[in-house]
Amino acid sequence: MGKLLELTNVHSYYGHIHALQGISLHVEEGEIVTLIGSNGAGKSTTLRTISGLIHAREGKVHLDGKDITHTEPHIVVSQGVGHVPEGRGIFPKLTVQENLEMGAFTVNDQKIIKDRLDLTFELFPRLKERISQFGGTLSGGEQQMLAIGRGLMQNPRILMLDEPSMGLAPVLVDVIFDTIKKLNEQGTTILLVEQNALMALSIAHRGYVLQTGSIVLTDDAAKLKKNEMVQKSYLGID
Amino acid sequence: MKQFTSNPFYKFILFPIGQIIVFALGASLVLSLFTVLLAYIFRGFMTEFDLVERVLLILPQVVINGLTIGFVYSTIALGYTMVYGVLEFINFSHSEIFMVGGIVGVELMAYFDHTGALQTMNQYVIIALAILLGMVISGSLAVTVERVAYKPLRGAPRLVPLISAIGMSFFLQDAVRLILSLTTGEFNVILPNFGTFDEFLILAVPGIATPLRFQIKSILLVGVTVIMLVGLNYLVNGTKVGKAIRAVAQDRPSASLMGINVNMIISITFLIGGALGGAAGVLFALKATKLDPFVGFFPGLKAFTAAVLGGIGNLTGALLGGLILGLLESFSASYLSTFTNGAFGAEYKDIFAFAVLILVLILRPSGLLGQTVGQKA
Amino acid sequence: GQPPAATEAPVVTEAPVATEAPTEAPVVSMGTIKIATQSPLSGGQSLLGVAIKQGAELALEQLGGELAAMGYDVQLAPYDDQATPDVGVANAKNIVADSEILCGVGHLNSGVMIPSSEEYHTAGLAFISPANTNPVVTTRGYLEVNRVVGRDDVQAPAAEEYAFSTLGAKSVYIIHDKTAYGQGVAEFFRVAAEEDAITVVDFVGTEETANFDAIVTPLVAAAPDVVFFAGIYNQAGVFFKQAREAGYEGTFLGTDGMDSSDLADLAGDALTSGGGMAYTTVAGPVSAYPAAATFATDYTAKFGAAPEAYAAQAYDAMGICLASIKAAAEAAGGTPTRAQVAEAIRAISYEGLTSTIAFDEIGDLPLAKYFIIKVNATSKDTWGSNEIIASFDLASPGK
Amino acid sequence: MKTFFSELYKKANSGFWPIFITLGLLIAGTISVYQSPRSLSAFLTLMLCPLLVYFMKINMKVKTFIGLILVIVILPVLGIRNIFYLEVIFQMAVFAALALGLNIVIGMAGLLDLGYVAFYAVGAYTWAIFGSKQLSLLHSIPGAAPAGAEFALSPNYFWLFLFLGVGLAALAGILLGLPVLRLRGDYLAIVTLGFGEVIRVLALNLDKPINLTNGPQGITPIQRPPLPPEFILSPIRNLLTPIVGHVPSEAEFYNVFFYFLALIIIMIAITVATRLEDSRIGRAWTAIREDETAAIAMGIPLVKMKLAAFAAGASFAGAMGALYAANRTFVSPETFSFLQSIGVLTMVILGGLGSIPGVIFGASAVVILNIQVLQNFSLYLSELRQSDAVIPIINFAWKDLSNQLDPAKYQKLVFGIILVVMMIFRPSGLIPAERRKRELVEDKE
Amino acid sequence: MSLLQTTNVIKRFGGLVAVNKMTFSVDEGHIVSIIGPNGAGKTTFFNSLTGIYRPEEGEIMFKDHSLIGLRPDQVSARGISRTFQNIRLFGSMTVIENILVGMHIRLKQNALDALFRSKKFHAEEKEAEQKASDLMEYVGLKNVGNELARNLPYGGQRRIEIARALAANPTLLLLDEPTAGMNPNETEDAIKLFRRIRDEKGITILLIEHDMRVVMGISEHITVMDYGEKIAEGSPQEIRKNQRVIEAYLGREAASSKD
Ligand SMILES: Nc1ncnc2c1ncn2[C@@H]1O[C@H](COP(=O)(O)OP(=O)(O)OP(=O)(O)O)[C@@H](O)[C@H]1O
Ligand SMILES: Nc1ncnc2c1ncn2[C@@H]1O[C@H](COP(=O)(O)OP(=O)(O)OP(=O)(O)O)[C@@H](O)[C@H]1O
Ligand SMILES: [Mg+2]
Ligand SMILES: [Mg+2]
Repeated sequence: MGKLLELTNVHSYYGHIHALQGISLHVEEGEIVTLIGSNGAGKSTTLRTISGLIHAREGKVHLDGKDITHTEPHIVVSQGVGHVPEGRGIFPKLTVQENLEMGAFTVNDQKIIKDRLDLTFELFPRLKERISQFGGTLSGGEQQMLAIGRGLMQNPRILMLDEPSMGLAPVLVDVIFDTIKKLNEQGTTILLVEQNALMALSIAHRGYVLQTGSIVLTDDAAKLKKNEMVQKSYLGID
Repeated sequence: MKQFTSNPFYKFILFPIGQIIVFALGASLVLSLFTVLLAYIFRGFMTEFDLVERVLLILPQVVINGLTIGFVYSTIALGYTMVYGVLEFINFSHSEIFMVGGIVGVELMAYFDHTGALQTMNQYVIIALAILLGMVISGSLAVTVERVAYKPLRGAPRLVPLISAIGMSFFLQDAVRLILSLTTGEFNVILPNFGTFDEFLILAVPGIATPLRFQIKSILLVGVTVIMLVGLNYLVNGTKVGKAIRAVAQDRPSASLMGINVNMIISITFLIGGALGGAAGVLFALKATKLDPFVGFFPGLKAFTAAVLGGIGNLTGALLGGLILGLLESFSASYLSTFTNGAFGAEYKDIFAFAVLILVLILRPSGLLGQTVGQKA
Repeated sequence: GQPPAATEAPVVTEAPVATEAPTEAPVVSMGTIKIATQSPLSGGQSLLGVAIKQGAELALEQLGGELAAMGYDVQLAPYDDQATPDVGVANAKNIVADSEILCGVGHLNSGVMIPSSEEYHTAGLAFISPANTNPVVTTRGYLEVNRVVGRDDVQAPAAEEYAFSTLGAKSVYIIHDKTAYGQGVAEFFRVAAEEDAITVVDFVGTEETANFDAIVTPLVAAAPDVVFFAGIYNQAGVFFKQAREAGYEGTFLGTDGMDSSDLADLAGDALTSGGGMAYTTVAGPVSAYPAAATFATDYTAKFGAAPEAYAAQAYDAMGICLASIKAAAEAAGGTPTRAQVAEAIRAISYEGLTSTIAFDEIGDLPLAKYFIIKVNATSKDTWGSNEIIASFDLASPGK
Repeated sequence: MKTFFSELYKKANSGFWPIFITLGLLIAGTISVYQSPRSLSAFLTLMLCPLLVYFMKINMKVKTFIGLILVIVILPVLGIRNIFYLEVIFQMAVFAALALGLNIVIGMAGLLDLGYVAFYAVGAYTWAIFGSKQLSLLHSIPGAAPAGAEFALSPNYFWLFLFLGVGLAALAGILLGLPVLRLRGDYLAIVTLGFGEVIRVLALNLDKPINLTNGPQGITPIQRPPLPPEFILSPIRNLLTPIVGHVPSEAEFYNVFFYFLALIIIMIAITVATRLEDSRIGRAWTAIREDETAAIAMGIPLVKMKLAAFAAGASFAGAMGALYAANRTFVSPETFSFLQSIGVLTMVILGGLGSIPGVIFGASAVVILNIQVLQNFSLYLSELRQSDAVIPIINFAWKDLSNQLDPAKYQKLVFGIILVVMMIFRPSGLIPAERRKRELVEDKE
Repeated sequence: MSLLQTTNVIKRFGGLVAVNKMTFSVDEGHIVSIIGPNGAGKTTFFNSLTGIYRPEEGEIMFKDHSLIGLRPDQVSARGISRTFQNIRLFGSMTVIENILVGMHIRLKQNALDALFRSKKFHAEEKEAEQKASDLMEYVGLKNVGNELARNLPYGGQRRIEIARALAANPTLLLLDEPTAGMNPNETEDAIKLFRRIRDEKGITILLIEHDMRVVMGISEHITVMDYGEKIAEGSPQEIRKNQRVIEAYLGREAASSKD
């Protein structure tokens, strides 16, 4: 098991807003790692910096030992990083089917595409019902399913999920977490950002806690779950 | 049936051609019927002549004229619509891209004329070469313009690239004039005379007094544009590049997360739009026989209107919009004077076109074929 | 290969050249005098506009010697009116504010000249137009506005007369370009035609420049004897060609806007087939002016292209400016005022390339030359083969 | 180096320095323009003053005072000395007012209007038709004015028509707005473009069946409102004569008069724009611009608000149109072309969309650039060509410059390049709106 | 007496019946929730209530007046405010401006007041600004009044949306997944906020949520939708035990977990 992904002292900005203030973290091959933290802590920004949607002004991002700090997102993606962004990023005027196909843009193996499509529809039968509806007219939760499905279609080595349970009905939340676990067992590395920290920590191996752009705590998931500060601030357990 | 519709030959050749034919014939028919109906209604008001007879006399020719120019508009409109679709801004310099294509094509023919090849070579080979050159030059020019004047502006407020495009448009007009006039100060480029393009194909239709006359260049023009439209349709709907174009159009960050090289796709879009514009320029030159650096403005404006009429961002819409606009123009310019006994004439044709545009947009706010798939509340 | 400016200018002015100029004394600098030109130097009409500027430039170079000898540094101040009234007026204000400018040559478009000359008039700055034929240019009666060409209200009836008498036309189709010039000419033609009971099949204005199908179709169906085009050659040439292609067989007729060799390149055979093509003009071909032969060669040598229409007129306009300034300077015994120059222009009798020029009390030529030219050319190179089938000296109708 | 300059700037912008520098420049500019009335650089120096006044840290009252002195005293006086400056500042004022109006429509309400000059045309033709002899020429052929035609109204009616122009333009705005309000973004753009063309084509063609606009010939002469009475003028004349070096003529007085009228309209425009901007209406416009659906759900009546924006924007154009017609005593359809609309749009965006000082500055900059800098530059080059000047180093004589490269012919090319370059380096405009400035900083990266 | 009463509301998209015969009421002063699987039609129902969609059939009565056919701004003027599932703030306006926009219909000033800066205008603006900052504090935002709305983190944006909706002084507040994207602690705060809004301001709240802590914690009444139809209705206790709801929506685990 090597370090698949590594961030060293990463600083990212939105204009003059200093969103990441020296983040260092790593994800090893085969792991599920979760980032937790309150609103605005910089979780989404971390994922965006990794996938190249924004570039770090300082520090380095390495994928498999290669420096990808300033690599454009389409190259990062083609190197096996999947990113299901916050806000879903559905193509509103493509149908559900086409949206999913877009997910497999860099995949050439027809068999994988078919398998993944089947998997997606198995997870979210709802999407199959809506297969030729435009993405933009889906309900919020349906869009979330589509975004996750599209991430699956990419067949990435490492899948980064930004709040995948947001807006999903409770039954589906369970399904999502089961799926993440299953994917991981089949060999996909996972970097997970979740507000539902309790569930995230239940399936993750390790976790990082972010506070206003910095990492304040990191440990095994099980231990974090028992950490008093974490319990108090993020799990809602007093 | 389902099997058949997913057959690529049907999907990418038969269907689009069928669509074009339906649009062309449909629009012609509707307008013709409407005009004839009006003529019947107002028949009594004209004492000097029989209005219906007047109308019918030139009707076939009016329709042919309208369709011919309509196809040119359609082809230019595609360039606007493609760029609009992807970058959501009105590429004002597209009319200059169109102009450059035309001028380059004509200059090539003039060069052949100069070397004497014009009279010996097959006329269709010459045209094909001219169109090809026009496409290459215009396509590359469009890509260059994008790189220089629009790319640095990504993420800037929406109207900024619009102004940059206007600046580009001014620049190109004068730059082309500068180049053309370097030697003699002369900047009109004139199509050399060759071949049989001016001649007519005469088709006697039983039941119609005057035979139909199709000018060879009109047939050529329509033929080439149809081929290009079909090609474009395949490219956009049948290939991965097309899919990527659509994705980039809708959400750039998401597209890049799908592994799409956004910059390259934008360049490709400009390349295709520019090439179409260039081809349209050459075909237009065949018709107009003279071009100058300022010739792009009006066709550009019309084409843009056509793109909006059809629903901007929608390729089929651009096609339909162009045809309708061409027909409207032809009908209004040819008939307005007859109907109003000289009080209003051809000079109102643009008003007519705009009036119809406004009417259409009132009834269908996103154009004839544009869909409103907004974000949900 | 230019003749040095001071030698033998092919001009005899009213006051014979200062023969007794002191030869030994070094020329005392008397300051700068500028002569403005205003014409479209950019945009679609710049070909003619540039010709005006260049004609004037050549004249200044060849004829400016006398003023230079008097100690003046004479300069050309070329302005680009972009064929737009607004720009013309703004430039006009700039021109009148430059006190060194004593005279001006311009414009190409009557639509620009008319508002701009309001400024010249208020400022008392004389302008000489080499090209404006719209009557209103002079009928306002301004001292400062002059022209060295004829008028549309003579030219258009002359064209109509030709259509009626020589061609025997019974029906005519009138088309114009929706400019002040084109529409003006077209209206004069229509009035004349109606007086002669010629049927006006249609009276159409169009801004279209490339695709005339929609206009041509009803035209061909109506088959009038004559099509009268009031506009500029680069629109007309395309129109003629398309009309012929569509099967029109009658005669095309036009006015001075047709006067460019480019017309032949544009329209080709269309000019000679069927009923052919003829136009009236106020500025005949250079060959029509014996005095202009060297002008044409000099112009071509300097600018690399043969003179377009109005270049010779601009040359004359500049010549008149120079001569009048000189006359006024001599009369005033120093740098003249604008008013003096304007007066001098009205008083002059000037032997120009195009004719002996003098102005009546509103700035028109009392007798202007009008030509009717039948086009035989089918390409630029043969433009010289056009025939002057009639030329008249017609009096200005006055105010 | 950079820190050196920013230090310098900081220093210059603290304590008494700003007033010092500004006044210094103002006086230097005034004197140099006075001394050499045709020098472009002198005039540009003077025109830098308002910018400086705007940017320097000076007490607001002092700022206003300096600005007013410049605009009300210095410019008109210098304008009488060189009448062309009156034209420049008049055009600046006209276009500033147009830009302010368009800014309401585009900058505040976010409605892209590509046919804005239509409203300008409405205002101009309103007075042109009634303030000229056109009414008695309704049945005559355009161009051939028969003798005996009379002015229909006394020139005093101009004042009434100024308001009528405003009203009619606003009405036209509403008429245009009503059918197209459901349209979003660029659909609206093309419809307004079409509307602009329609108005122009109507002006061009309504010479038949009745001759309302005199077609392409345009309408002239148009009457001007009477100047203030002699007892006001003559002391001014006496005062000015020694200063400007000649007795100011009536024409010059007229130009000053129109300049002041334009100034008044601008003042009104600025007041209206700023006051509307920070009120409930302005906020509603911004909200609509940002997100129509959310705005309407917040209880903002879309139709009413959009119409208000159209009408407010149009009314300034109407006023300026009437003023323009009277100033020029001539109108023709060419003034109201699509390119003119684009020109005004350019001023708005170049100056800074949504920023009131920005659009005024944008309008001024484009006017100066177009009618002065570019013209002057090409005149200068053409002087060089007539002289014996030689470019050193490469030893190139200006005389040998090919005629085809005559710079006078390529003003538009230069203008085009300036537009592109400006957009690349200052996309938010020369003086960005506060809001946009913030936005843009955050958009970077 | 019920504040809002709908009868047989139907909204279709093409062949899809997104809302099917919804008959539903909200009593004044209550907190009422709508839950249901994704795509059940909840948001569509909201949009039908607020005039963004016009239902094909059915009646919507609010304070005994029909809302059918009213535009969204008119509905808003009747006293219904809302937030959006996908946040729809005016991103490049400041936080305080966003809230002021929310006050639009409550302000009395007209164009003339604005132009002449009448006393009334100044007084009203001042009061409005005061009220806006009070509201910001009320929803738990401090010192961000001059930030651009879009620069706030997710949770902050949700709060502005609520403050903006409250600014219109509504009688009924519609919240579409207001706590999505909030962590448990923030959700707790939000719950308290909703209670306070109801208790202190007396505003009736209708809520869509997927977070059962919120739904079960504060609702007096819950309606469950699936495939556009109402499938159950009742108190939190009743709903939690409803077999059909468990199967379609809650899942076994959530149903069994403590609230
Ligand atoms: N597009 C943007 N422009 C400006 N600032 C931004 C932008 N996106 C995020 N920020 C700021 O960056 C910081 C980190 O935001 P980020 O979205 O990474 O937080 P997060 O941990 O994902 O929070 P949440 O749980 O709310 O999603 C916040 O202060 C936020 O306001
Ligand atoms: N404009 C539309 N066109 C077609 N179908 C639509 C449209 N809007 C919504 N739908 C469909 O209607 C159904 C109801 O959507 P709605 O947004 O009301 O669901 P919801 O209950 O709010 O779900 P969620 O909990 O996921 O937000 C969905 O299946 C959706 O795909
Ligand atoms: Mg986040
Ligand atoms: Mg929903």
